[in-house]
Amino acid sequence: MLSQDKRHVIAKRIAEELMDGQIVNLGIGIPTLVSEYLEDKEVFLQTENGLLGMGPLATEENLDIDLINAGKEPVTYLKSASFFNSADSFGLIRGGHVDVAVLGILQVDINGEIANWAVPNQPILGVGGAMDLVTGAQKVIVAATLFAKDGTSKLVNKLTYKTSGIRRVELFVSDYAVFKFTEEGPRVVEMLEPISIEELSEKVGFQLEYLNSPVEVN
Amino acid sequence: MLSQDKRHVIAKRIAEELMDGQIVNLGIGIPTLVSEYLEDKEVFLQTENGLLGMGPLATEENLDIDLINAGKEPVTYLKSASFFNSADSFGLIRGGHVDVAVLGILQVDINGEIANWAVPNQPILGVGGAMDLVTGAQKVIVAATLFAKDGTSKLVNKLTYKTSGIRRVELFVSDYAVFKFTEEGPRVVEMLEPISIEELSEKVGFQLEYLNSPVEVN
Amino acid sequence: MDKVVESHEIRKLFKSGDQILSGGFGLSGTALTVIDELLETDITDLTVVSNNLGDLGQGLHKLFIQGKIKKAIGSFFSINREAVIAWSKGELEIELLPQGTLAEAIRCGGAGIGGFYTKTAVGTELAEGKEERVIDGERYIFEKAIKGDVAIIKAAKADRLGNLVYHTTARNFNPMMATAGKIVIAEVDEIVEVGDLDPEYIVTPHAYVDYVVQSKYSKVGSEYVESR
Amino acid sequence: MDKVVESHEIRKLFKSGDQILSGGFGLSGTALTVIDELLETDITDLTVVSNNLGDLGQGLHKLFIQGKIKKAIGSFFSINREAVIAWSKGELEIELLPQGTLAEAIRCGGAGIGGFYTKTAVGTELAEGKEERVIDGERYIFEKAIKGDVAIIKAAKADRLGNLVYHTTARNFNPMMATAGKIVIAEVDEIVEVGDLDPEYIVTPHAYVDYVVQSKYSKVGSEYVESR
Repeated sequence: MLSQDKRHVIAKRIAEELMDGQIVNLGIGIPTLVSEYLEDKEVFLQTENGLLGMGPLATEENLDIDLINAGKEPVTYLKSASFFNSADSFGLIRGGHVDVAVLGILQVDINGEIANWAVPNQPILGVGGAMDLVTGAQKVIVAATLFAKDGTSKLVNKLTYKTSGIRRVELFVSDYAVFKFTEEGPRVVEMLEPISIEELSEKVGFQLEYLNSPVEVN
Repeated sequence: MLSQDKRHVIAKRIAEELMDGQIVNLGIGIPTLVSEYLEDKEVFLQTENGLLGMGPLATEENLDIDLINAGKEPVTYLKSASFFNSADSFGLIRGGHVDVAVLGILQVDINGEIANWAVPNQPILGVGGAMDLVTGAQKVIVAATLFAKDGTSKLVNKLTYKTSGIRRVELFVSDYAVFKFTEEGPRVVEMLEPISIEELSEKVGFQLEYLNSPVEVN
Repeated sequence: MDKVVESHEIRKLFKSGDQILSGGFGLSGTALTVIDELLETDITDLTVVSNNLGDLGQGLHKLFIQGKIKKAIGSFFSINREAVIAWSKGELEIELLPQGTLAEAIRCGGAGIGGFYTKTAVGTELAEGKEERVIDGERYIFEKAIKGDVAIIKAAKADRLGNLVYHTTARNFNPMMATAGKIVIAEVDEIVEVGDLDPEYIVTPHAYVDYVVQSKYSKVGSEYVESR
Repeated sequence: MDKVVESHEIRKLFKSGDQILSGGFGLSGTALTVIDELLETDITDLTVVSNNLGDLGQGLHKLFIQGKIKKAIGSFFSINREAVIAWSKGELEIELLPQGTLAEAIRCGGAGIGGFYTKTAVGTELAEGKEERVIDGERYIFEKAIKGDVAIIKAAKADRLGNLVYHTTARNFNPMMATAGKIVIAEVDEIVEVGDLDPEYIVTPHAYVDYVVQSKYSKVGSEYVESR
């Protein structure tokens, strides 16, 4: 699969996890693509710079460069929307009023702790709302291709990159499989590639287990 | 002077201290009367339950019982007004954005520390915004008749009633005199009754001094 | 999605021992209909967080008179004569906070802030037993955030999704309380369609609101009268 | 009273070494005209508190390029490539805070709150050296309030008294910053008469605003263009 296709597979699978009525924050990167797969679900997108009820990206016709998402892309808003200041926006996030945050990651460890803000060997000069979202959202779903460009697994025994916080995320949707983090470690909920769990375990570098009985890939 | 007249003398004198453009909070009792003597000064009255730009008390014609002041009296609002929630209202107060708070008192000591919330020998079950105003306003002017009904002075060496906070007020306008609190103690700025400072000192119980040269009462 | 429910349906959301956050200053901005429904339940031992305990036999005052309140957390109970008497007899617990501290503590409760340092009340009886800290040369005391099991909010208008706008000083504690309750019930004078409220002017976004109830009260002269 | 001034008049309000609070997220909600005026002064050694340091050669980015900024306090400087380079060379101090912590700290600065406990960043590198405290079984870190010498705000409309309303996500940090500057300058797209703004919808009351300046920028397609 091409890299772009993998990103869409992940985004589509995450969209399935979202439910009517939920307040959802989509991070930059793959998470942003999730909005393309919501279909007729009534999900309310929050953006941390002060909007609940974000609509699709703006077009040339309805462009207003004051109106942007957290990735600084011009967006639109729905008729149910409301605007608020940054302190109130992070009150919403940190106070537990965002039902689901979908975030990109660099690494996630077997306990579900993630690293998603500090790129290794580069000056660390940006954190944005990443830590607030990890800390505050009721449920955190992380999105990433399972392997970095150099082939190393992003699902790791122990983070080697800087942690985004002590909170453990609930779900990791990768291009190969969907992992749920349980008290006993990550469990494969579903395979997204036609590959056996043994093969995948070998690529990741440790033994993976299914949460329940295996689900076949169509 | 009748008690009611004294209250008006105090209120009128305090009104003279207020200046165009100031944000002012008037407490319950004598302070409320100050608004009757503002004449054409552009003073903006704040009420801690969430309004800046309070107008006169409501009449039967324009009554809206949702719209009240901190004393729970129906009021009106001016065209420059704005409404806000209680947290923001006390942010305004505690953050030092109210220029002058005019407050009633039970006692003020020679350093300018006041007691104005807990009535002695009664259950203490109300504090309201008193302590926030004492703490936060840029300038605090206190208003009271100089002597209680039993003849004891409200200007005291040391508070016997419960303090409202460590902040020292700037000015005490009583029916007899206006006191300014300096590093050296209270100083009479102006006499409001035709009485000598010696006579007043005797009534108060300790020696009073003028801030500058005596000002004669007209 | 439609969060509008009949007022009697909210009875089941409460349980004995709950901590209730109730908006209102005097009676302005109080969810009178919701409180009336609460009177129809057999729940008891409530802790109520509110500036005062209602007034003139209405609102929380009714709830107190019916013996449903075990403890009150607020800033001004002096006007609630019966409450003062109950307190003297040891029949009512009272926790008194400066009004600004109360408002801020509730805001923190809703915003994931554990506690804060305020200048207000330093050196007073209300600071007794509270941690003091000097920050940049000024004295502050520590106050913990306040949350509730159920928040009962009064707003002017709600859309069916629960976006809220308020009316004048009836706003008071309501917007903060709407953020700090596990369950949030908004009583409103008017229910409108989604899209009827201007996104720039919504004070409480729908994310905070679980149920919307039409108020049965209206203002008649100087009284709130049950009229619907 | 009329707080409206010509933009050049605000130059005298700044001095070298000041801590400046600047609203804006990217360039949305940034006082571009005020920053241009600041470029005309010889002040230097500024500490700037802002989410980021402008963008695309506009706003705070200009100020940084001119060498007027000694230190930046904010949440996201990764996009400011020149700033990252300057930081690596030790020519720019940077203090990085999570975006929510930054917003809350400024709000506290304006509201007389000395500091607060947040859950965000517990256990991370950004919590190093910060006091940790357990409240009700959860871990929090202490953050101090942030204030400024001058706050430069961008709003959509001001009345002549300084009441402000904002436009969509250009609101962002501006309302908090308006409360936390000793001097507050509001740049606006439109100046209206007192009474033209609805009291229910004013976001920043005039009490916070000292000067109002007409913006010289307008939005043309995907750019902010100096046009007046």
